Amino acid sequence: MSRAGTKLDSKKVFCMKNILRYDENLYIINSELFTLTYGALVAQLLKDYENVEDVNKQLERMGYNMGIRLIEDFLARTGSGRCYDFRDTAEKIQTGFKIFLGITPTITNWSAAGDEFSLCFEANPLTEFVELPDHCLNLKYCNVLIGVLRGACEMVQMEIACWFVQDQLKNDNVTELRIKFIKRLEDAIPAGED
Amino acid sequence: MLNRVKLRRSLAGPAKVRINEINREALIIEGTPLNKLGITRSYGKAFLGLGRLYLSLDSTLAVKKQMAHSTTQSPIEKATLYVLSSEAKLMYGMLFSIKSFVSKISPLDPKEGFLYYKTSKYTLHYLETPSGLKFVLNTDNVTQNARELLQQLYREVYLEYVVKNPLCQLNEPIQSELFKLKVDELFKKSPLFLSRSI
Amino acid sequence: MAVCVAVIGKDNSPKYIRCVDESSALQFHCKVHTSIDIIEEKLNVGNKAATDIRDLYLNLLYATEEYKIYGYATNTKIKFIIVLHSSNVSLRDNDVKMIFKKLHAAYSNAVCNSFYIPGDQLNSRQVQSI
Amino acid sequence: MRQQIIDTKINLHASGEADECLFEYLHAEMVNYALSKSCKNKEGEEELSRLEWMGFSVGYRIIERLTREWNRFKDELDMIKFICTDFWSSLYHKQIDNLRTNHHGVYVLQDNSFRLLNKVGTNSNKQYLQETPRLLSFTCGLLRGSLANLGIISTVNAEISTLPSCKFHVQVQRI
Repeated sequence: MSRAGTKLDSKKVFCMKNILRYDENLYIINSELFTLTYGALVAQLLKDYENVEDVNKQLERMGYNMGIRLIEDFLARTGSGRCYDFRDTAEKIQTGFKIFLGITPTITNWSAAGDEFSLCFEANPLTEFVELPDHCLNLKYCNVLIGVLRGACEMVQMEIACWFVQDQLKNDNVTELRIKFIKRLEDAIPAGED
Repeated sequence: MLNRVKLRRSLAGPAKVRINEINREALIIEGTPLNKLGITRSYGKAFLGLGRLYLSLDSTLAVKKQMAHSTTQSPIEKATLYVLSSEAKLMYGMLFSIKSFVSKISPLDPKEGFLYYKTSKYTLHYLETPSGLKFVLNTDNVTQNARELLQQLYREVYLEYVVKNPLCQLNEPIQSELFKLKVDELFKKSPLFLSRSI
Repeated sequence: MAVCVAVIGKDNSPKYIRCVDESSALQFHCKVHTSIDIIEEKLNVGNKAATDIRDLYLNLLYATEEYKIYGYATNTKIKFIIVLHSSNVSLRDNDVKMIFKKLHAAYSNAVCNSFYIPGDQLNSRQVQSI
Repeated sequence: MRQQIIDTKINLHASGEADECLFEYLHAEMVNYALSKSCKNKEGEEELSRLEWMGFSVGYRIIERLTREWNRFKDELDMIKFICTDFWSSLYHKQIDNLRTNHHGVYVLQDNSFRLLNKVGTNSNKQYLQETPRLLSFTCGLLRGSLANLGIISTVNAEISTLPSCKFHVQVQRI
């Protein structure tokens, strides 16, 4: 094969405009792009950090950063106002999952004080193809979700804590995410206001 | 809360709003004129301070989470965003005070907070998202219902070109040129602007 | 039902072979290896002459008295091979094709597991479920 | 066995579909991460290899799925065309606007409004031009990975002259 000219023909090979073909798979594939990208990220983190705990922490941190942007997206799309109470918050979080991940987790196991509840996932696009290898049993694959929730709630002046109770990747029946209300954050006082 | 706003130095510029003017016709909070709410004179006074304070700022401000557009004279030419730290702080203080004032005099938890106030010279429209972003738009008194426009600004411009721009940090002043451009576009195609320029 | 299923990688090394009857596994390994050559041949012909086999399904590769062997190759040069009993007449061509499609789907799901490094042996539960 | 085919399909829908914006946010975070890991290194070059590698890994896997219902490709050009049309529109909602080649293994794919760039800037200003390579590195890897799985070993570079358009130079390595 001759490699005569690396100079390009100026002539266009194709005009792409008229071959457009959208199919119904498009959005599913888009979702796969996200799923796979997340998978690649987790794999990269496992390579970069020796300690699985550090990977979990890093995922949470990245989730937090995504959360503070996602909340704006959520508010702009839904036009929703402030939450009346924590139950309202729970429903809004549920809506958020519906919008962004296309899943509707069930809200269960309210604590008596009404400051703690669980979200149960039957399925989760994040883990769609994932099978955890044996050496990563401490890995919290979906830890990014925890970060997202923490970041998003913090932006609407709410401090929460959340953690995984059950995880399908570890052969539990459902994935259960526990969310606890910690406190209301006060409106920030103007910077430099003395 | 009101004493949070301090005039640290006298600002140059006209202070044309008088206390009786405010009491008579200005300051509408959530559609209710102040005097109907039984607001006392002292509150009015406080607002005079605020009004004057704000009137002297004829430019647009953006600090931290704040954006303001001055459309008092020629709507778009002035819609530039920049940081003026001392003025911005004062502005923030004023909005903060009005907000807490409104929530205090409201019998129920106000859903939307304060929407706009009006003086004899200009109207200030205000939109605050639950995440604490504040959008401020100054218009003349003819313009009504700028709220939808502010929401559009949030939804179609801020979200798209700031939140979704990975190079924009949310806790820094917005520097994106594209954002500026889109703000400009949005306002130019807005019916509020078109109806004024005909 | 199929008596043997094999997944062959890009470099023609077997990635996964499973036989119904483990005792005769060696025999099937041989058959699978022979069929790789046939697949290669088919693919090459497709490249040179314009008589292209555009379909991923390669049909019956060859038949012996005892077995029928079917092949399938993906765009990414992964080959799937299925061995059937000759006596098995209940599975028609279309059925075999369906099995391949399903195998392909399972394979691509396995590849999408971010913990799977392409080229390694397959040991995904999903593939094994077939 | 047939039963199972149906099963996987149902599963696919039940497991939900991530909204497209998630990818953008995630991508932004990955860029940040890649940059944070490389600050020890002053060179602006090594720093993006992580991103490129993640892209490669995604491309390698996703092409397996995207070509599943696709007939066998005739030749290299056929594959590149596939990348420009179906592949690109699946991932980035639009096709490549312009493809040029010298017919000797160099392909230039031009996207006039690349999804990861069109929120960043316009051609009227040069702002952020410096920072953009980091936003393209992932996609370079994605292209390289996809082509690699199709059997084309290549190097991919990105070039930006005016936002939000960009060009990907694919240089095929002949053995």
